[in-house]
Amino acid sequence: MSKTPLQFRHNGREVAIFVDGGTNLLVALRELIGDMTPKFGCGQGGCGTCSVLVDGELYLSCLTLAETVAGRSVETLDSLKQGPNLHPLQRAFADNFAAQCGYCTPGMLMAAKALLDRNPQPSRAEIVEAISGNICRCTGYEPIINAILAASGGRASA
Amino acid sequence: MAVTVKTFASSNEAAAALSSDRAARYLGGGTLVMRALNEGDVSISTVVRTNDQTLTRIDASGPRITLGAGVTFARVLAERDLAFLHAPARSIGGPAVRNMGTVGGNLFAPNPYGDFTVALLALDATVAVQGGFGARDIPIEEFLQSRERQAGTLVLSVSCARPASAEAFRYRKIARIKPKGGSVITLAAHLPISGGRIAGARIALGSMAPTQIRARAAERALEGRILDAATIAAAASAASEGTSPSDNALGSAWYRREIVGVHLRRLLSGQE
Amino acid sequence: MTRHRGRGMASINYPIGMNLGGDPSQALVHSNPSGKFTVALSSIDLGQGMKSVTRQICAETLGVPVEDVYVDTADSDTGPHCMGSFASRGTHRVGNAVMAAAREARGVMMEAAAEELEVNAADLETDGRGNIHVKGAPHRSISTKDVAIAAQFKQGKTISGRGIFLVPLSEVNPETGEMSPATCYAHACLVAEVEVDDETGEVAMVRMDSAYELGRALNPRLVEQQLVGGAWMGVSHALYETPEPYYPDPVHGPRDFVEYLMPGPGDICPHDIAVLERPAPDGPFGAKGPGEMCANPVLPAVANAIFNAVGVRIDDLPITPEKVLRAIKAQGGARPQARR
Amino acid sequence: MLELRKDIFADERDDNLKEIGKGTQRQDMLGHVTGTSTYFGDHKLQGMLHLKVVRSTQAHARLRRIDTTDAERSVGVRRIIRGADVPRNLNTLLSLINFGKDDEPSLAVDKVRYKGEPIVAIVADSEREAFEATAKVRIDYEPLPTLFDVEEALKPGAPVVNETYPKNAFIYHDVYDHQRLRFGDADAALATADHVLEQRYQMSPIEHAPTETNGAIAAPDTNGRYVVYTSTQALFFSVDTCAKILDVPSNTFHFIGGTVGGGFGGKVDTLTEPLAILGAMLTGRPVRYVFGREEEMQYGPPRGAERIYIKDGVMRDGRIVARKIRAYFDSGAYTRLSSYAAVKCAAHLPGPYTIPNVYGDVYCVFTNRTPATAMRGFGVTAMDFAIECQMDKLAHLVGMDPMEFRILNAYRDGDMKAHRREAKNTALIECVQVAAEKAKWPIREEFRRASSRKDGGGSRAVIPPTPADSRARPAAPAQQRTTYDRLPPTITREPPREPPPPASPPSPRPTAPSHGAARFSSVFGTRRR
Repeated sequence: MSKTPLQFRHNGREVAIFVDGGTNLLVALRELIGDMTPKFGCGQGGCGTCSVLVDGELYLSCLTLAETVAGRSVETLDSLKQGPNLHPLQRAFADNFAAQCGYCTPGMLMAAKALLDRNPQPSRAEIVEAISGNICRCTGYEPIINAILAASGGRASA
Repeated sequence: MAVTVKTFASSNEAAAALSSDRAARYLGGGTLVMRALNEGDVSISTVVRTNDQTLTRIDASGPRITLGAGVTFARVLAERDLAFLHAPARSIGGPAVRNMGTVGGNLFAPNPYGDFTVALLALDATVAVQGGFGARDIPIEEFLQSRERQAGTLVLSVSCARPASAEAFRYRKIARIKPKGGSVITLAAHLPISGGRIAGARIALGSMAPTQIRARAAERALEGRILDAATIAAAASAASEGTSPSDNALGSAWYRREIVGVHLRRLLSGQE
Repeated sequence: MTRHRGRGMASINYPIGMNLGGDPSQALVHSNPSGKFTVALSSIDLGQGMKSVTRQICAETLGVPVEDVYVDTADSDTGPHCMGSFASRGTHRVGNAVMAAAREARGVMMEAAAEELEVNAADLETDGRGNIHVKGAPHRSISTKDVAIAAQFKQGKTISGRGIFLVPLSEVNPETGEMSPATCYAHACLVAEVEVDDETGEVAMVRMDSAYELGRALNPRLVEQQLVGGAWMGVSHALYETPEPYYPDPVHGPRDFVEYLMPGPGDICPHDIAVLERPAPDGPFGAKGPGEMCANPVLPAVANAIFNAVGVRIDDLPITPEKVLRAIKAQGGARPQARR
Repeated sequence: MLELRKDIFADERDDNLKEIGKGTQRQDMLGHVTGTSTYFGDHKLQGMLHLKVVRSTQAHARLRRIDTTDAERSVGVRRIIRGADVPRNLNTLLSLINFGKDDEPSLAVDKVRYKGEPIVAIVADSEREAFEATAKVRIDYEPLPTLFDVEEALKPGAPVVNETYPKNAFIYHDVYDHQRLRFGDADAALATADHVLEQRYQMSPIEHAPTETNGAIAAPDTNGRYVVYTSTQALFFSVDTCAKILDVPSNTFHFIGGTVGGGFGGKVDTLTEPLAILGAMLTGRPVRYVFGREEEMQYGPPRGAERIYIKDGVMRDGRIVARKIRAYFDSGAYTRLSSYAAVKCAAHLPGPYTIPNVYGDVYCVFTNRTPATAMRGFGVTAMDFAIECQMDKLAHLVGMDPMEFRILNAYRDGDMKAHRREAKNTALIECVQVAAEKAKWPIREEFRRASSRKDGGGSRAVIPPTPADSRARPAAPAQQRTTYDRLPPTITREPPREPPPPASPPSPRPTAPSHGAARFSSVFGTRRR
């Protein structure tokens, strides 16, 4: 089976791997690079648990053919924490108890980061829109919305 | 057998590869093809893609706009000159799907997807395709009617005339889930006004037939008339005529027929 | 077009633990030589907060700060038997097992401290900050760390404890159904307000007000997580979810998260919650279990609110726009009931 | 948004605790927000193989032939697993607590009973290669008549879904095709009630839809053991189920789990672990078996549908005097846990109310759909829906405020419950009062003053005379083995039964209802006197 070489920037670090034809970015990140922060939730584009940033834009890694990120920059949740310090979004998710089972959390945080990178002070409606591709089965979304509001300096609506 | 990925510099070569291999599928934004691969669709063994820049070009400067097939919904939304297409673009997926999904791919998306195409159908768009025998333009309605047979062709772009005013083009997707939900029905209306009367009405519907279709009876009820309450009522009551919706997980055929007129009336009269 | 508002309510109770009992759980608690404690369980944290709530129960029982306790789930080689994380049994059953184990470990810890301080263990108390001192004489004190070191290296004692909690299995009388299904019950009452579109049958949630009685809110933040998320799931079950939209005809089952309907972040409504605590005599610190029952009152409250709004009864879940619209048409239009 | 009403029941609590009652941060929160919490799928093992199953395309069919010849030759295939390879290819989950009979194969052998039932498992080097091989398995089905409706399934002559239960119903106490609850004389009380209301309720199935799908990774370990990373909600339940199916001692396995991406009841059934372990046993390599999302949604077990009929008698002053319930749990093709939920459901009757005459029959019925399992509120959610919609209708019928109607009928400390145990530690009335207050829903003073701790017991503590039913004909013999089971039959012992209670003296047959009594029946679509 022939493998295709692939180089890209993973959380600021150059990586080079060989992928099988048809390998998606989620599999490449988890199984070939060992970054387990993006999760498999559906493989269909419906849940957002595998969300990552590709050149700063929110992507579903399960629907991204790995070789299409050649030469590009991929950021996962693993990039958020700077040393021992949590990113303000991580801190806000924790403070607002915005995670229960935690499985959607990496994707939610990346969707939230994609929003705040572009729009540092979003409205509640903009936050709702920004996380609309991410399924959470535990929290009822309210604490997640409040966490993102808090991280952006807004006041939680509760 | 692993999947073979073939990447070409030009759309011509990609089209040739596509038309010569029954097990080949063209990879646009990935939302259809990668999903199929993830779910174990072994009928796909070749993935064809191209880096051809023409496929990602947007020409929105003039009265007629052209969108390369590889243009994403996020790029449509970023383009101020494409404001009339922002509502349909925003109704697709969540932000990640809009960053990935393309105008060309949407033409192939089955129910309950394919909402952007509903807008393009109401705008009488033309689809430029590259087949085994060269490039040609197909009216979108014809393209959709023969969509099953288009699998081996490569869509290059879609183009349509810009509506004369914001009022002239309206779009609404009815979904159970907000803000991101699959279409129960999708409606788009292009109502050019000439001398105060509607001239060239186009009403397009999604999820009201196996593919996106035009509501011709409703168009006839609008044609040549002033957009007043009586005209709107007439169009609304004709909305389901000629449709053949199906039952699916999002709603039944009965329900779709019942509400399509209600939503057309609300759309045309500017109600929530 | 008219949109009608209506309010409905429902009140419920819910049995805690596996029906009929007979569902044991065990816990092991031990200290390392630095006086930090590990709770070994084979119970599962599915998001409900199993690790966190047992950690607090253990810390409270031992009399040490919560930071000094770590809960380890779930490893069949190191964790003792647990029936599983279901049937609202986590807080009640596992919590009790942890409490029993922590009590035993505390007994050893106090004995070891007593030996170091040369007093009677019965005269000692914990300050909850990592120290043990003589009652009424806080200066005669020793840290749990020093106790652990002494126990391990000097006294040769293991500061550890085992716990099990079992509600004995009840039999069921085949003729009358006489049985002991549960030892305690949680309670709730919820008011839902909805808005119903009488031309499309669409139902939008406006707000919810609720009161939940849970025995004891061991951790109010975790309780809030369950109640907010659980009520969301209740709305979802009431109005949206089904893998068989045309049940009993098994056709058109959803295949993905677009077809399987659950309320999105744009569909949620404000929810104002009151928590009541009537301790269960056999609950750990009186706790029952909020995780399952929180969704249940929402379904009927929403159905009853729809009746109040437009006068139709939908007795068939989920209450889809189609069912509402069919009923409104059959009735000849919306018939709003007296506003509540 | 969340308010603690410490003023209520304050005298029953000690609120001076150090850790209990504090909103301490979750132990797992740091892991969650940094993406470092480890779920089963986050274990990466060297040389891991992938398992996929071939699922039935038919809801009910005999399997004439299963041809894996082409699949075996498919690139990357390491092992094809068929029913005959499963050491004990028949199990029922609750056999671990001696409840019910083994009725479900891990891989179907001679018959499939629901669409999506696993028939063949394929272990291959990659997921793609496993998928390719599954497409090459040829199965010759002989379609059988299908059953999808619980009441149709119970009719004489209905096709048999699951031969272990030839009447398409779980057998309780070796005798009945339903679990009974009998308390007082519901029929007599209905006959004297001012109003009788009979209604039908239906709950559809529900999918748990956890964001993490079901799955397991099994790998050979030292000393002939296997390490298993799993999403199970019930670790030892899964260990013991695997030990039984694979016919090895339970300490063959080292199960590791505990951090699970949502469960809601959908990760109890131990569907992926046995095949993943068997794959590892047969190949000597780590094997991963994870449900895809469509598999999870359609063939992962849902909460089963329930159909409920309620017939209530209520007096003009709002007192409910009788409640008669018939409920059907749609278990799908196999038992899993629905049988147990039906008992829990019977125990839940008549809801949190004190009603002097209660009658319940709860059935667990087999149909040709995906086997159902537990879910948040198991056995109770649908019944609460039915009861509380019914309560709203009854309040409407007698012209009472629904909050006040609940308080009037609420159970209180000291009352006798229908399952013949005293109500204690009740708090329904207080919940209604507080919810009314929060929602600014006015209720009258006498109802605001009511208390769960007052006015219960006394005459409400009495077990009423209960007429005995004529005893049903005993059902089919208790033990049925099928061709799946290679072991000699073992007798499953039900807990010993108490003898039926002596028949109470028959209560005098009530006279005709008083004038003006309205009787509604949505069930039969008639309105009768």
